[in-house]
Amino acid sequence: MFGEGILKGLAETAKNFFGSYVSADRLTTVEYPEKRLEPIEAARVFPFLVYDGGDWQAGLRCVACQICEKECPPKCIYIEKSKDKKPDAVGKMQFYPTRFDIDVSVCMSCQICVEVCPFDAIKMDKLFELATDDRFGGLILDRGMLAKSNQYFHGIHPTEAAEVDARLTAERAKSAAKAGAPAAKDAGRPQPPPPGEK
Amino acid sequence: MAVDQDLKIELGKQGVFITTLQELYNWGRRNSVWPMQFGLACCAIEMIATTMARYDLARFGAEVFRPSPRQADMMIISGTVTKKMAPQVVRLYNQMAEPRYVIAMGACAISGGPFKQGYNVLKGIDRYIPVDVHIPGCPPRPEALLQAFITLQKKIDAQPLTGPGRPRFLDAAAQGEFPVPVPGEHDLEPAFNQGVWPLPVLQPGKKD
Amino acid sequence: MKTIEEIKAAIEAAVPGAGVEVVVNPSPCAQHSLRLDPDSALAVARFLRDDPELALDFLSNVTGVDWPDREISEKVKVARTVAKTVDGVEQQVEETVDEIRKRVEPGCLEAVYHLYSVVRKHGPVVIRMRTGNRTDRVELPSLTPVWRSGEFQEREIFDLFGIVFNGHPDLRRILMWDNFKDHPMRRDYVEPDDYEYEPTAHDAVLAKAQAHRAAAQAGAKGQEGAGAAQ
Amino acid sequence: MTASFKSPAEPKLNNLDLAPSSEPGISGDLLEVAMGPHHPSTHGVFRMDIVLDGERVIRLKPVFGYLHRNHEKIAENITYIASMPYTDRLDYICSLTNNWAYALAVEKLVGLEVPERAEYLRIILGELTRFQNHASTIGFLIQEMGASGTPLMYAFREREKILDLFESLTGSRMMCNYMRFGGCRVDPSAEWLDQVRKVVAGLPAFTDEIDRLLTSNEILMARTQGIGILPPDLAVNAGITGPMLRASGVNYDIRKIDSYGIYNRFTFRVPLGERGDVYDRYMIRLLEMRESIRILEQALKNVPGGPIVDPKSKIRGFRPKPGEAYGRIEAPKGELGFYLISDGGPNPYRYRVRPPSLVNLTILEDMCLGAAVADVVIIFGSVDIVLGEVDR
Repeated sequence: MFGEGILKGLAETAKNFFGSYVSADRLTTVEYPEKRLEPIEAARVFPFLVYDGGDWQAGLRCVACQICEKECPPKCIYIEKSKDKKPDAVGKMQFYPTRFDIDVSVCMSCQICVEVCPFDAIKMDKLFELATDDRFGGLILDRGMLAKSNQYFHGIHPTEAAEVDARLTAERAKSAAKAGAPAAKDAGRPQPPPPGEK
Repeated sequence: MAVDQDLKIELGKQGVFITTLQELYNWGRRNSVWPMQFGLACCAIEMIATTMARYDLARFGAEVFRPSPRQADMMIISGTVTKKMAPQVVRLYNQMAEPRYVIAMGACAISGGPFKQGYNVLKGIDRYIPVDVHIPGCPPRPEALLQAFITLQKKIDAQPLTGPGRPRFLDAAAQGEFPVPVPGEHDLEPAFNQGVWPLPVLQPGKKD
Repeated sequence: MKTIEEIKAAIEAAVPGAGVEVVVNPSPCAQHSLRLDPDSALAVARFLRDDPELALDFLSNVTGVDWPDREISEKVKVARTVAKTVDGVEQQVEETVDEIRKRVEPGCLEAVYHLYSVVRKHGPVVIRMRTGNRTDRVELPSLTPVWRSGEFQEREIFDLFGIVFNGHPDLRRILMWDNFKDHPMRRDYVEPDDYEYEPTAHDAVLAKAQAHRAAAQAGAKGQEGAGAAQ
Repeated sequence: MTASFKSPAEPKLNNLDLAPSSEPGISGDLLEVAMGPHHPSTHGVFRMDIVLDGERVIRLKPVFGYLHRNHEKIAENITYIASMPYTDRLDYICSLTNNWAYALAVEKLVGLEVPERAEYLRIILGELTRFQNHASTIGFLIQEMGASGTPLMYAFREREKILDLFESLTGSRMMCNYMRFGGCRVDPSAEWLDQVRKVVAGLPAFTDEIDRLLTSNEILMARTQGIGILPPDLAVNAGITGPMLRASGVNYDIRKIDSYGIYNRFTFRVPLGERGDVYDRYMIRLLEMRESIRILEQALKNVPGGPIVDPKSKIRGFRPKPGEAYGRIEAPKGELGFYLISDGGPNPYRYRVRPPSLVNLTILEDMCLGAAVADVVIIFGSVDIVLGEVDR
């Protein structure tokens, strides 16, 4: 019969229309900003710098090795290395970045900086609400804005953060055993919280 | 004329609602921003996803995507603007009637993004037309577009109807037409519009 | 499928005088290729398509490669006569010295075609052609009359590399606009200078951005100076 | 159509050995229409210069380059791995298959082995990508026919579920950047695989829904049957691949021919069309979605354990030996190939993408000649292109 196919299709739309009153599967709207989707652990938006302890300037894990700057595909990272050294996450004396800028108007959220970082210093953030009308000021994140605590990292990527902490603790123990006495001077350094603590 | 906010709230509790012309006017403008149906690249797919059931841009009064620039209030530059496309984008913007807004969605629209070093990629649409809201991200999540839209609504809300901060269409002296770049033998001419793109003095190599 | 040598032999048997040369590919995938003489390329292409055993009816990929002029420096042993003072007496002595000689290997543009067979389900057979140089002898025969799929891809090569395909039905720029002058995929292409705002630049881009900034500042100063003079 | 309509000279399909016609038979007054680059279809910035005789198309020239982002030039100036996130942005609906094709080409160039588990993951992600691509394509195609929204919304409802899977594995909805040379980046958890099983179990209901909604719809049939016919010999000669080619009845699926990855271990059929019109192309996509579900079900049954990346593979300091390689896969849109030349340096000397979308547009003019102008958008939509890949 001519028109049968159309009727069949209309029945299907009707099923969806009335179904949306009873079935949550057919009513998929999530009313942002009041409600939000369930957070996905692996989600990534822009990079941030992890620091241990309470003071971001003292605890920044980044040692300004500039590997991420070199490997970043769109070259959106700008690092300046310090002249002096300070102890890093495992207690070695290292350089630190005096300047660390990420141009989020260029960043493509590819995560390659995270993969190449040998110090677990740069990780991916989930914050996406960065819309701004300030073209030149609002889109360059400097190291103060990028630095986020290890607790924050635990909050957004718990599994990955726990792995990183375990690795760092092991490394720290190893270097302490190797260095013996000199490690004592790092005893005052703030330790990252144990895995799982928020 | 400014109304005391406390007085207004107090009156509201008593069942008396007062408003100013400005608030009413901006309320109307803010809740009926119709975007232009205009997609450029990857971000356009996220823009389409935003209009679909899960994110539902319609909740903000912006579901009517108009194919014609004459009927649209907002242009979402969703994706890379190439040098070949830039004249057309500027022309479309010129064809839109005031009030008109521009959202630069995604890294490419803001600055050329990951494709910045390409010879045919325009390093940011704000070289030729004024942009109201920038959303970083590659591509931004649909929620990020919604948040940018809310930001734009706030911006509209805050616009006074008179005085120096007033919108362009209430300002007789404001620029309405923006010069359309011409594809030249090696590059677009001019490379950017001096009046629209206030370039900051940048000194890399200096400490912040 | 036949090996690359067998294909070469088959072509030479079918198209007399066809200059075919095997180009060995050292990578593990061993996709060797055949370099064709541009003059007989069209006949060879027709043979490859129509030969019932090869039946390469599907041209998958066409691309250009730019090989710029290369300066090669090599060490050569040269015999020469030098005047030397031996035992207080000036003598002419023959000796060999190492000399570094530089020669310029002329560059060329190359078009690479990847062929498959839909009927026989084999492939790829890679054929390539080289132009005489990179400036004035950049013509190659178009294979679009044999395989339509070359139509846009050869246009793209014309646009981005500047190879002129003789016999192409519609050879215009495809990606860049019509009055564009350069061939941007060539390795010596200089891109337009739009490095006004590069907040995270380093290396080559930083140099360009700095040059741009210096020029802009000089320009601004010049204008100020002119304004003051008036 | 009124009786006074003067039909144009019979549009001749181009002889295979001849150039595409530049001067077709012309009668009556002609109208030149430039459709695009901003036009109300959902395929991005594409332009067609059309010459019309009344309502009939007598000439059509596509104009490209409005999204030419210099992918190849950029890739020749950055390292091999740095191009991986750029491939996401080629065909931005199917980032994972793009990753796969590029990884395959590099694996051929270097000779890397992909571990078993990674092969399974690639197949699962590749087929999920194919499913959501075909679903959105059908949605867009019907949208272009004027069915404002409904099928597209259904398609996107399903697509969101798949994108959630992608996000919880790779971190991003669209730009996954997941595959690595010789394997994959992150090892999925058992929960993730369970999630996939759950979603895949729901997919047949969606294909049935689309089937009931559209397949026997009289309006759809009237608008698509006999429109945009592509003869098989022309299709092969013009290098058409993917669902377009199979809709014309040519049995050529690279998953079967090359059996790259481990496709030869799975049973699936290659659906073939009969007439090669727009309706056939729609049907092929619907049937391929069903076959994708079959592959997914088989693959999800036994995902082996083990490593997910070849231990020889590395990200930093990756320098392949001089040589060249061409690797291709059956992407949802057709044959996606990568041609790489290495000179031993850290950056590829030549990096070329063989875009299925661009080559599939070669015969757009042939399919549109003689069609009404309203059908041009449908024929164009049935080709299924993404501009990011056409112009690169």
